[in-house]
Amino acid sequence: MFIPRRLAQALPTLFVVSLLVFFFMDMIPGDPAQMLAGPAATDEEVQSIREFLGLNQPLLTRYGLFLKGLWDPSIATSFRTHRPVAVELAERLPNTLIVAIGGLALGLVVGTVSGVVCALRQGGFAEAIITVLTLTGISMPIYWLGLLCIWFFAVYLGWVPAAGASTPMHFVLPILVVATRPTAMFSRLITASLLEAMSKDYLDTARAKGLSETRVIVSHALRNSLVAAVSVAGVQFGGMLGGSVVTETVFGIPGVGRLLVDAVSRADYPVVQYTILMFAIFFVLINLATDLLTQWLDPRTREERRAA
Amino acid sequence: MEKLRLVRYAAVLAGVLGSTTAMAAPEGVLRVAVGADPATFDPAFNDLPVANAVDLAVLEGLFRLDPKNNIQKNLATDYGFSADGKVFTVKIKTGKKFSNGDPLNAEAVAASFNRLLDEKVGSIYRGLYASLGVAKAVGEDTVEFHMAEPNGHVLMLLANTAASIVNVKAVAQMGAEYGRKPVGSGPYMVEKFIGGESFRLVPNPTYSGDYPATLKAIDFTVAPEDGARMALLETGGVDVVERVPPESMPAINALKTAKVINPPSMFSINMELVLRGPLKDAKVRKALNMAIDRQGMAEGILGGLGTPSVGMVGPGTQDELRRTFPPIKFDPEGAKKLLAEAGYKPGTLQLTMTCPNGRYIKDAQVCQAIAGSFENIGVKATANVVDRGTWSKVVGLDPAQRTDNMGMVGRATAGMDYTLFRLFKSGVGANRTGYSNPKVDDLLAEGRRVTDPAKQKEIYGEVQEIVWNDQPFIFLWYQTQALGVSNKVQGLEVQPNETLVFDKVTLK
Amino acid sequence: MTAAMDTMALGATPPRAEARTPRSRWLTLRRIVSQPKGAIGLALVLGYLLLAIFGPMLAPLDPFKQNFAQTLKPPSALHWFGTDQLGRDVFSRILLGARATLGVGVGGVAFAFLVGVPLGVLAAWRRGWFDAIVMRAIDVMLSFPDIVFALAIVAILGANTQNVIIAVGVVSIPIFARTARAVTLSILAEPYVEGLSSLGARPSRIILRHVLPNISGTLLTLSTLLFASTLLSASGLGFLGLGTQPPFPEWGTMLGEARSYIRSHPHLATFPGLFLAGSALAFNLLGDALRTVYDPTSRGVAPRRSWLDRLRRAKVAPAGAPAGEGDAVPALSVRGLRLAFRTPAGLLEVVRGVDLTLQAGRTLAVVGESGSGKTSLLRAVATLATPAQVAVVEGSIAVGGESAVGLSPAALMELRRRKIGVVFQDAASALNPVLTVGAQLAEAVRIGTDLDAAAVRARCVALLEDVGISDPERRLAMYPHQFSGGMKQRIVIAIALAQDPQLLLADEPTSALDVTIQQQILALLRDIQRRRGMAILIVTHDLNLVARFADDVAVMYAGSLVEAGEAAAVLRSPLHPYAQALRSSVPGGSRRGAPLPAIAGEPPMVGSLPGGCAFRPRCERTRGRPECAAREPAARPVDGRLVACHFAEEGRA
Amino acid sequence: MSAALRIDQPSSDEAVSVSNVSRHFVGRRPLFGGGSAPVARAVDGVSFRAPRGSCFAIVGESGSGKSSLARLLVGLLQPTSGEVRVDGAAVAGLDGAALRGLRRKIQLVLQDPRASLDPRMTVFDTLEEALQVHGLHPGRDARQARVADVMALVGLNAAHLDRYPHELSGGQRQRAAIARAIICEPEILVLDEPVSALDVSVQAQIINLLMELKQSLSLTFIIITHDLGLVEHMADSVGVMYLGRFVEQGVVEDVCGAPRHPYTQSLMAASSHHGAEAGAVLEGSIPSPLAVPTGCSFHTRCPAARVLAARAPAAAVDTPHGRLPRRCVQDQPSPMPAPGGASIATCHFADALPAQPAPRSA
Repeated sequence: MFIPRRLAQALPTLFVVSLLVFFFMDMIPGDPAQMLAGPAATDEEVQSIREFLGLNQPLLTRYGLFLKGLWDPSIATSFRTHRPVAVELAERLPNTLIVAIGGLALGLVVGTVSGVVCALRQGGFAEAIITVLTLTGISMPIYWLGLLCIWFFAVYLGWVPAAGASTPMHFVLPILVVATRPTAMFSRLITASLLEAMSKDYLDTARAKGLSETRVIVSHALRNSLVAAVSVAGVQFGGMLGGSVVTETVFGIPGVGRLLVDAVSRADYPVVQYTILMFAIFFVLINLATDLLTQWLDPRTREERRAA
Repeated sequence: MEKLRLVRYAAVLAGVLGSTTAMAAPEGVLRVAVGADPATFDPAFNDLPVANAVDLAVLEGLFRLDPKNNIQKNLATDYGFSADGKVFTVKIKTGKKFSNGDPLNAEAVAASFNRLLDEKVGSIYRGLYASLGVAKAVGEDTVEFHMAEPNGHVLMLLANTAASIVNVKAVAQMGAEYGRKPVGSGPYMVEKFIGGESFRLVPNPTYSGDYPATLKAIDFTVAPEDGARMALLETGGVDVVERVPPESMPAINALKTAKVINPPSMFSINMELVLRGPLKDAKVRKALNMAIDRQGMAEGILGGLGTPSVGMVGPGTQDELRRTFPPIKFDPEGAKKLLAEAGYKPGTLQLTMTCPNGRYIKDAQVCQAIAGSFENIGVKATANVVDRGTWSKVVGLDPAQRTDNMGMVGRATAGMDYTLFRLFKSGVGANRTGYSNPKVDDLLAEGRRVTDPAKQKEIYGEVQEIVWNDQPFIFLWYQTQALGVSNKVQGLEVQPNETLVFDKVTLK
Repeated sequence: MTAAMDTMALGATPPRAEARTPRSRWLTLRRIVSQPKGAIGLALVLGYLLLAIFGPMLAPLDPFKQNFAQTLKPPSALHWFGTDQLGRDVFSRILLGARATLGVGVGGVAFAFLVGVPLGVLAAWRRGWFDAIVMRAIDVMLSFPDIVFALAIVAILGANTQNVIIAVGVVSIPIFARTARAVTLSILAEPYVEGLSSLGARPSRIILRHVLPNISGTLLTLSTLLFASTLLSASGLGFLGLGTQPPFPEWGTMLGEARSYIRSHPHLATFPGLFLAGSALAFNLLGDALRTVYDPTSRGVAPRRSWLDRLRRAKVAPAGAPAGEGDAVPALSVRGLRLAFRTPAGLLEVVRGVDLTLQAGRTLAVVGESGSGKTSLLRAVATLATPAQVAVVEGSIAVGGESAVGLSPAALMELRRRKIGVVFQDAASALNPVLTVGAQLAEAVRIGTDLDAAAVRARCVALLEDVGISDPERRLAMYPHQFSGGMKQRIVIAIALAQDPQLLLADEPTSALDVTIQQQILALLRDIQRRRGMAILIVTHDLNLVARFADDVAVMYAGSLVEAGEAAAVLRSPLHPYAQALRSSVPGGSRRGAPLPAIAGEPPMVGSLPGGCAFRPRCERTRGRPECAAREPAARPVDGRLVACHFAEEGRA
Repeated sequence: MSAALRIDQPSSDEAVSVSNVSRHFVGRRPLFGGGSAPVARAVDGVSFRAPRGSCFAIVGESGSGKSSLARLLVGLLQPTSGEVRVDGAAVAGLDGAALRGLRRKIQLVLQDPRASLDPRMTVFDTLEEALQVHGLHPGRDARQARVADVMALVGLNAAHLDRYPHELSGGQRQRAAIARAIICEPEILVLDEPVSALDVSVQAQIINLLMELKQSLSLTFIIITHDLGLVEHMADSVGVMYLGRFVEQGVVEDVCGAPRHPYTQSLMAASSHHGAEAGAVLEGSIPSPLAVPTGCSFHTRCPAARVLAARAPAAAVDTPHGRLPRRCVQDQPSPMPAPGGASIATCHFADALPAQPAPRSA
């Protein structure tokens, strides 16, 4: 009941997104036909390519085709490769997801551990170190960090390959680098929510039962902090999909982000449009998943949903 | 016809030499890191040197270019124009097969060309090849091109990889996937293609010809980020990297295992002026040209990856027709004087320029440097470094609509006629400077018609001289390529149009 | 790249508006600077701002002067940070770039602020369709990855500084709008806004004079954090070739341009990188510090115990042999207990020498007003006073003859498990909202035993039945929020009873409940006490409750017991003036409509007690009596109870 | 005293008159699966009158709807049906200046003085703002003078003027809140739990202050509270609220002294000094206003109903709450005036039950 309702609610959003994606694309300077034809092409040549790409059709007709392409992938093809965009995306999505999910999972684990340490060692040396590291983590431009890491781990130490995505080892460095931000976020978040939870009576209830401090933290305080962490994880995951635009370029990973950047720079409209639309659908799904997970973790929200 | 025969002789000779060196069985895997991500290998759509290299290895054309851009016969055995110059006939080798076993006969060749010229296919090269008219197969081994208009440069066109022979039947079957695994008759074939990541060539077992595969496989890795790509070579992850940025050359040369090679490039980088307002004044154009320290920039910014221009077209563009001139002197004082003569006091002339970002070697920096050079002679200059889409839009505008004064464009020309005609003939669509000179117009029209090489040389020599002196561009330099090549690799050659040639590559 | 999203994530649960307001801006500043990160962050931010203002003037060389003979030179005496690809002085360019870089950040945040905050505030105020449209628009904007969104904007508008500002600004609009909406909603739900509406204040006045100042702290924090992420977003655009325009230097673009020199000429990327990361760090630090100041949830951090403090252990009397007052060991025996809060200013005494004895089967009520120290006393007895926050300065606590002070963690757990049960004031917060009642109860049952699952379950069911919850099997699988307040309190009691404690501690167990529910809970406690014979220590401010529930009462004032004895006797004829006043000031007891015999003045603040008798300033009996000011009265037996008043006898009716 | 019973004819003598006022909150209808939107009957057909200078108390547990009723009185909520008249004028339909004029007459004092004062404004700012809103005492000097006067009235001194709410003690804050309420010279104060957040020793001070102000400023009070002691001390008339309705209303002496409705009886028992032992403990808790029980809404918890059912088993039915008289379960009771007394109880058996004198120790 809940899932279909949420999906139905997302439809208007996605419709507006599709409008924006489609019509904004037309505003981006750079005529795809011109770019394909090259700088030495004559106007007539450009015109004939434009004709071929269907760019001369009225805007609304093209929008209609764009929507039709959503369930008929064969007409939604890239200007450059002529392959269905769906095929192009399907080929590259796994790489993007591996990095995003890997980075998120690593960030969650490391962030949670360091967050707990911070909360338990307030004012201590460990907290100072972790605070400095996490703040530095979110203050570094990710591409700079990535390039430094490539230099250090791949070239200087030779531990991992420098670029590409052909073996699992190729993903080690990207995941490590991509994980810095979620690690920092989760660490800070867990610390904050743990400290908040520390003042809650139910921890005292748990202590009064005779539980050890560790169990009090892990099974009572942390569990509640995770509720907050889940919603942040959703946002983070979305952010990492967007961030793939940069990280995939740095690490030479053939993913959706790089596909998008390449397509933007070459005015490959269909690829850009469907990729962004896919991102939007992802965001909606992530939000849904986040909500479901939150409900699973926090029964209070379940009731609210049911009552609403 | 007579002159061409000379070329043909040279080609045959080269072919014989080529075939003698490649008798050994294929051996070793060559690993190449490339910066660009090829979208398709279909020659009708491919616009990347990397994909040209693949096409050169996987497909065959009637003719091909050697590493010095000399035209050689490939499938063709003989050719010639009809007396009226309206039909161009090519005889081809017999018994050739595509890698999927389909016969490569005259019919297949004609089909391939007719596909390229088919409006419905939408090839980006249709305009370039439009003069070929219609291709017809006559028997098994003869193809006739019924020309739409006379073209004395047809060999140049046919030697381009865009004119490679594709298996039209396979195209019909595979659709867009053909672009990934083209079915050709070349020494190699594409074994796998992982979009954006890598692709691999392996020997084509059905190949029969002069350039048999020498390698068991060629592995390409796509690494767009310069640092990451260089790291691949330094860590021994690949044997060849293309597009070595100048700043990385010392590091690679310092390696024990690899060196940088610097083959020449036909890429000619210029600031193409919009001939309007102050820039209509030849003195101003001259002054601007004199304000540029080409050598200094080529050393300082390009790290040596550029040679100051000595003519409009770059080396390797039909060298037999090319003329060079004394380099333009760097003379800021003289430039100031010229400007004063033209009536511009320091600070009164304002110019804006449009430059791409990341399309040519250090383009953004060069642009800033040029703006700085203009400032030095008292011209206020604004360098608009823009993204690729904006850049292509601006430099593709009709001169009347442009709001800037010049744009940086690099051109790897497809021959004299193609380049000069399009850039300098009055009113032609690609003439974005607004250049118009009746004399040049006449010469270009004539040059297109004549087939006699001597006459061509005379005509194009004159055009080049007029253009060089008129200075519709701020001529900058010819790019120099830089590739990092492992010491293991031998026999790697690179065409001036940046196409890697794997014909004779072996690994130690 | 995703920093904007991150900040939003944190803003997603908007911190409740600051309840405690700084007295002045200076206080805010002092609070920021008192944190190391705040001090460092503020200093760095100021440094960067100075750099942005004066940087261009300080540049030693012309930042645009090209010199092809001097390209890519490493740092030297002339070029401190070396030269770039065009032979320009990197140091000068960095100085000049400060303005552009921070300008992009300031511009982007200002843009997002100016668009987002009014939208969010209006959406919260107007609700209805306007709110729906704004929220939907935000949904749409959030459906795009922010870097992609920014990229599209720059691509459409063209890459230059102004458009980069717009792009990074636009992507931050949803965050500002959402946060502003959320905090505005929470402010609008505040009773004082309701009060203003009922006063007849216009909406514009409420928004401008009340809502905006109150959400300013949150928005300031958000702006500061977003500033850092905006800088990084802008530099990401620069990396993708869509940043600000050369040749004018901006750190992000400089870093992006220099990235291929990272190995051959490290100085080129390092300096702009460091400055950029440094500025992001500075604003993150400051934002963090601001968050601590403005967000109450992140405050309340325990003051750190110094090393010295740890060495200086409290002098705690050994529980030793319990005072032999009766033959049985009392369930609770507190002797000379002094407790103090650890504050930055030092120890602050809240319990100043309390003696209590509670025998099994009896109920002792500790009565007092807020700040009297009664809750601190109860928490100390419950062993729940955190050593980092509360120090046992002196005295002893013995539960069932066993000392409850200075125990090892293991011994402490054992004591809590076997002997003590605690019932809290707010049952809603005493239960973990995300665990089922069954899980929480089972945990209490299982700890320290080796019962199997079935036995644990059986015991849980029995406990729920004990506290009068019907259908216990089904209720075990339910979550706390599915119960009413009274039911929750019953569950808390069941948890407290899980290990058959000898001593049940109850901190205002009914004051959050309705009168009829209070009755139920008290009857239940009474009933359980009868069945189990345990001792109950109850802390309350409700004299009615004491009268009907307690056997003994101890009246607490300013950390001391002023009168203690049998409840009936003390309530009938209190001797201490405070106890007397308490009893007579309850409405309903005296003549209708007539003025109540009120106690003058306010309860004293901990830490600023008057000399002598703490009740002296509010006491009628003290007039003209120097003893009261000279000496604090000790508790002494009067009429079968303990009274701490020099003139206790005057209280006899 | 009989004024409380004249609930039909409005009179200009009345500061507040409430006729059959209801306020329903409609929840959101489920998007799928149909069904009607849940309706919460927060206030359901309440009528009372408060003559000038009197004090009317509304008593109830949390969830009884008494806070909604308070907000209806001051116009923060609009009634779903029925009419609220303040000083003879209907509150509904007013806007602009007329509404502000009305609002000057009736002011709200809230339970938690900390939350009812803007934390970012000093006491002076808060008080001055009230004057500014209504354009009273124009000129800063005049406003300062007025603020000083009111401060004196509520027992605060000039030193408190520049303080922020958090720098005041609980009692001082409530004094400041009262000062803000009276500064515009209202006629009616609606006091929502005015002392329940305060310390016991301070409660008496505030109660005394309120009573003094009521006298000296001729105010009419509407007190919302759960504290029957406070009701007995301050109020003239009282309405006992349960699930949005008055189950018993009338003069305080009668309602508190001899409660007729079982719920009032239970409340009285619960708040006395020895109730736990003496009176029966009321079972269960108040049902959700989303699902008001049929018949008499109190039947699910009514101790008297059980006794009656046992007495007359024939007229009883079985319910999840035990065996109860059929009438209690099925028929909504109508208000029953006390014979000769001055109270109305909404109970089928109000007359069948002995009016229990409150076991209150005086």
